[in-house]
Amino acid sequence: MEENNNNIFEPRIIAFVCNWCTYAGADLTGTSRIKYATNVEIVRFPCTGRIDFMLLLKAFAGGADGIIISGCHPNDCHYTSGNFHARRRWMVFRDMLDFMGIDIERIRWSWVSAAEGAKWADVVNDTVGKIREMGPYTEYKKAAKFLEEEKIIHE
Amino acid sequence: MSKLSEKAATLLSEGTVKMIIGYEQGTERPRPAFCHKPEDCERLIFNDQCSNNLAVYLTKKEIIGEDKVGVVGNYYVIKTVIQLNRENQINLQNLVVMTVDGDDIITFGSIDEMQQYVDTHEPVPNEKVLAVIEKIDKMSRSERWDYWKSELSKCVRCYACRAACPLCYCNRCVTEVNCPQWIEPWAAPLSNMEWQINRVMHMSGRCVGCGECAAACPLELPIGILTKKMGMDIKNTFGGWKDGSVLSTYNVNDKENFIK
Amino acid sequence: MSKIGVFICHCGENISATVDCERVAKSASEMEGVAFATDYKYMCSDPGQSLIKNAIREYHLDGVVVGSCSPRMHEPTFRRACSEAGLNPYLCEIANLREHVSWVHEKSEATTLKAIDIVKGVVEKVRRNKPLNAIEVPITKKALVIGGGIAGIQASLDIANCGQKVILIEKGPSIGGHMSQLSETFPTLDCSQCILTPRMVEVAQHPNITLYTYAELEKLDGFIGNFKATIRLKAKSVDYNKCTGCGLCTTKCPQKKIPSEFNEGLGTRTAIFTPFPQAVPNKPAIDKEHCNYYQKGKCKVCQKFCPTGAIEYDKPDEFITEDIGAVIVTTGFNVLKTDFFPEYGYGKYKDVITGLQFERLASASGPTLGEIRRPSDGQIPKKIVFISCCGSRDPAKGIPYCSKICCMYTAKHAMLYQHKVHDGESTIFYMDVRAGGKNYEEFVRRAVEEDHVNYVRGRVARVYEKNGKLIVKGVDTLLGAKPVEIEADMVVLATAGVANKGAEELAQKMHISYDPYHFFAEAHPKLKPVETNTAGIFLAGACQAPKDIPETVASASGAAVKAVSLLSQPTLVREPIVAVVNRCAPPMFSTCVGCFMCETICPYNAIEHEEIKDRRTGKVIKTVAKINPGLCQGCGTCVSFCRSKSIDIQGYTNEEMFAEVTALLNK
Amino acid sequence: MERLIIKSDQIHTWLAKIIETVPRVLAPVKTGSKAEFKEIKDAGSVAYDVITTTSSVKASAFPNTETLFAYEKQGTDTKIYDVAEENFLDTVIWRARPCDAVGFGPLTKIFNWDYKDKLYNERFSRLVVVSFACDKADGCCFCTSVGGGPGNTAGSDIMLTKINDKETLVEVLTDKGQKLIDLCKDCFTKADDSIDKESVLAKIPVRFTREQIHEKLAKSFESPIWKAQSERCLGCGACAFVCPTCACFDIQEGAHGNHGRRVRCWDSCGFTLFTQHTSGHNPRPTQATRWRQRVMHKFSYMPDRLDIYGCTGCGRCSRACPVDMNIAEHLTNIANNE
Repeated sequence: MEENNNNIFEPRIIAFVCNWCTYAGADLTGTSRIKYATNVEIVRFPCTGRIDFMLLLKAFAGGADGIIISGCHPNDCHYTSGNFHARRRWMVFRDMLDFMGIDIERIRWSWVSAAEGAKWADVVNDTVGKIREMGPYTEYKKAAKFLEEEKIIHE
Repeated sequence: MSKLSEKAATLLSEGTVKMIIGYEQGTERPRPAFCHKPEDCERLIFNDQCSNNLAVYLTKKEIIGEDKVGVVGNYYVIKTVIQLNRENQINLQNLVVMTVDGDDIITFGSIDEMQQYVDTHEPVPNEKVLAVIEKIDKMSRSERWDYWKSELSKCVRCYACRAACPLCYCNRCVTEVNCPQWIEPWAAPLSNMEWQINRVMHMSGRCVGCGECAAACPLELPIGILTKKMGMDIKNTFGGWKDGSVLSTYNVNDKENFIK
Repeated sequence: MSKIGVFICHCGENISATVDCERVAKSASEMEGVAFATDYKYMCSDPGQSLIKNAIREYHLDGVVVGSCSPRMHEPTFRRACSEAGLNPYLCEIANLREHVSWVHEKSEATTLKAIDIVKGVVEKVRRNKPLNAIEVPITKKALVIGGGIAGIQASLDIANCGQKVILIEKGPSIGGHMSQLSETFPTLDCSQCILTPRMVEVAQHPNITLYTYAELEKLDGFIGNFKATIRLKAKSVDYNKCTGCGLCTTKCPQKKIPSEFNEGLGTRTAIFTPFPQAVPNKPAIDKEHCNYYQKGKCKVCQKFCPTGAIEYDKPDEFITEDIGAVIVTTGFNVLKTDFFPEYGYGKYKDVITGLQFERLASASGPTLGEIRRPSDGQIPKKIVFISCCGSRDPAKGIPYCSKICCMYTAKHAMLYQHKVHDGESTIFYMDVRAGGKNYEEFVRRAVEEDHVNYVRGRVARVYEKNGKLIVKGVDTLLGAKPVEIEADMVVLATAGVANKGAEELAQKMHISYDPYHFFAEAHPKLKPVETNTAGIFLAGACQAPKDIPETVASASGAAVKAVSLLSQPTLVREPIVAVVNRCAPPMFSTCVGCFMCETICPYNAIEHEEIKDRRTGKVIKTVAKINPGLCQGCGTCVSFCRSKSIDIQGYTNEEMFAEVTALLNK
Repeated sequence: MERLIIKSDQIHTWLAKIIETVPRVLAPVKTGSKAEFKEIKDAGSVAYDVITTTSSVKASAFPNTETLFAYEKQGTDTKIYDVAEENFLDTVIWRARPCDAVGFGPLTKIFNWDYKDKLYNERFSRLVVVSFACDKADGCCFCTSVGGGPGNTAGSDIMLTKINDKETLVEVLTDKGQKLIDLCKDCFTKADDSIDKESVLAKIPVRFTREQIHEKLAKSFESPIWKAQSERCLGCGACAFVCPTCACFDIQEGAHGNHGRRVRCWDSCGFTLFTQHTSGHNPRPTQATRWRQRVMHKFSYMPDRLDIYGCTGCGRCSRACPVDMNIAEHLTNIANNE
């Protein structure tokens, strides 16, 4: 579903969130009945420290146009330091992706606490808006579909 | 017989070590040599051309066995030994680490001595590598993507980069994990890139910068640029790192301007 | 081929109003590995759960996906249902269709498609889920109570009376907390000390309670049932084994003009002091900041006079570590000082005081022995103004919440004043009078009707001094915003209840969460009011939010029951969401290469070294990592760090997460 | 077989005509200091001054990664899509070396041993190999020791030999080759019988014979030489991947939800995992056993079973090896091993 009836590009975004802060925050967005865009689908992890960087690349390869990563604010990690380790991992990862020309502007990093239901809605809407403006991540999808590029298959 | 050969032969004949790993003259440039008997040691040489990172053999059980071995390595071998020791991969008791400095053969008595040597003998950075990094840095993002996609599309996944790296000692590499299949095992532009991204992430803060990954690549792909750039970024971001891995430690005050 | 059952809940209309549940169920029935899919109005209801149970039996399901409210809500409910039907509970997962879909999106095609996607992701995960069994770990039968106010006292006594050991630590020199400062308590007007001090003594004498005063939590390691607390015993400079509590030292100490904390600065104390006569323990400690010896290097008067030679200077703080099974945090609260209020003179008018200071004036043991006298000149105020909601319910002041206790204690203050100063005139400026509680409204009515307290609905704009009088300027909103000006002799501010200083650091030490105002956060505002998000740590009293005494005591007893119910179990059964290092066939034994870089990653020191030995020769073949399942809390940081993917985390395995992420995107 | 002469400056014209006519022309193109076979669109882009490319040209018939079939699950049914061979491109391999051309011999035998590999055969049938005889060799070249030579025509459809700066001898070896000649008939003249090709060829000493190796291998299975030679081997797949005759492959599944592809990709007997069993047992547990397998396979098992040797003497593995496992040197040692 890349385009709806109005020909507006509807990006597909996967959100990788920790269970204790952002997942709970997104629950609060729900209990507060704050509306946001439908483009983001949430995957729950125990902690941001658990989020494997390869899963981000897999999301892009699978056709995601954008990614949200969110967890507990510094010092609030349910496991004390998972978010600190994750933060370091992302620092190195971002630099590397950027150097290789992978579009890090399509990855939104955020801290959303269990109390920040409204912030979650903002993060989602903001990211959807930004990715919509950027358009589909065609070049990455194309690279991922290397085998399918060959027109050598008949039924 | 050179001083080096003599020293090595003595270590073997006295029974201090059962094997000496060093360099010998190969087809066009020096290559790794394994001396088991004093007379083998005549082949040993040491010069600026001796670039193989011999530490790669120190984690291979089938090569070093249970016995004490000596290694006559270059700067990067020493640096790698320090890192391997941090990572519990070698038994220093069973290792005699040596290098050649001018006419002298230095035998290291401890990790501290090796560290001191490493701190005071840093080789000049490879200007060519730096120039390529600068060139890539100046590109636009899509140019960078095109550059790497085109370069890494040539990769045939022979894993010479992995095999030549002394710190790629895993019994099972992430590329060999198939539940789930993190990286598709066949050569294809994206899986080739993913392999290199994994390699770099796994090396972050650990890479000693010997450049053997790039030297091993039969296709001359610029993969050494990636590890070098990662090293530079880490130095910029974290101001260097002492204890081995930047990714297994953290600082509460790490910059997080990208997290909004 | 898996046989997953998918159950889509309408949640009444909470989900079905915006999501086409029938269609989600139909799509799910076509997903690979799904053997049965249906939708139902209330899946969490008894018939709903029966529906799941019956389907498990009828279709021999090997996995269940419930599309419903957040897993944080009903995951345990549905897992229990599955378990009752013979399915391993960890083969049941929740697709969050309410909080993450129906409540946040309008009714549309996209909303239903998103619901289908989420269900598909969870189905793919469940297809890979493995049955897991709960982990049993031993429990240290001892509770730690932090804070010796009424909450800590009540919790300690309740636990101790159940036969469990308690360590109570209090950072001040005596237990008792704010309650010991109060004069009389609403709504019964019984003397606070009279009801509190027997309990304090009981704490001191209870064989199951170890009391450490002048003590603070330094560090808390470990996890539920198995905490290790490091406690700092601050040096008191007095050896309590020798001290008899005769009090001679406190009469001899030359430093006599130190503002007394107990009296909220309205009285003085000495440098070696017992905070109040009924203190427990009733032995003095030296306040180093004011002691001549510590500040100037000489004096030692107390040592000279001490008949038992109990004074010991220059003794460093001591640290003790205690194994603890459960922790109750009862660190209480504080009230804002008058200097927080520029409009009321930044605290520079001596006769503008806080409610807590008024308590001391009204207290028989207070600096005025219970007579209401102005701090400035000791005169009895003839006109007194009470201002409620000072700071509270004022987002501009950063305190949007209601401090809850002020309405009642202000009414009490006015009453006490009227009882003590018969010709006095008292006025209360209020926003609303919140008197919810047993006999509370009656109490306020009594203040108005029997004690003729003058209630003015309106806010006070300014208080300023003029000719020795405090001019209180406000409006009476019930009289059409008519300006009111009172020449008062004394003004009492019902300042907002706030979190203690350092609450944030303490929370971080214990890894519990706190709200934006640094009050500690409960695990659930309604259903888990005394639990924190960290298992084994409970909350009671005003460290959570301002509370009155009955509420504090009730929560303390509640937390005590939670702690006791934990400590009274033979072992602790934990969720098996822990990391595991793989094992494989020889000669590799494990894909772990033993680099042990994961050790520094783990916040719980759960990663241990395991030597794999040759069975015949006993020789070590390989040293690999091993996770202590008792220590592991399941954050999974090691999992994504491990280069060779040799660690995985049960319940969130690489295969499961990979499948879920890719399934969301795959066609 | 016809012997023709082409003027050196006409070669360009001829190639241009080939590029214009044939859907795909592969030729060595410079990549850094080395060269690789790549599709060319311009006759000027051929790198003539390199001895060999890093990789062999085998990928033209046996790609590094190729789809075997695709599938799509539809409910309980699975739909299979086969590869449409008719879409494979007719291809001219320009400026192959004799050692490249001869490599298709063993490859073709391997892929037709018992199962006739349709995909390989279809691709191979579309190849026309235009080889250039070697006037230069380097220290890694040893074709003459394995039955080949710098002017060996086996496997080529056309062979060009530069006789002098002006003239190049063109040996038309097959009908396929003839068709290429026909594209540009005017460029060629009949060659004089007196032209001696041998005299311009590179001189490559014979270090051993295949038969010698074959004979030695028969009794060397337990020899310590394997350990001694392979000590420095790192166990990468570079040698196998650049080899013109290595044909080991892996079969993999590229599954994405309800659809996917089955893929064949190169593998190497040098990898530990190549023979690793699920049980944990590895019949070739050390690099020495894997090195032995590599040599045995090419010089013992293949001649025994397929009646062809698995080495063309191109020396690519020696050049590609990060630790200078020089195969000619090792084979010489084996030949001389007592």
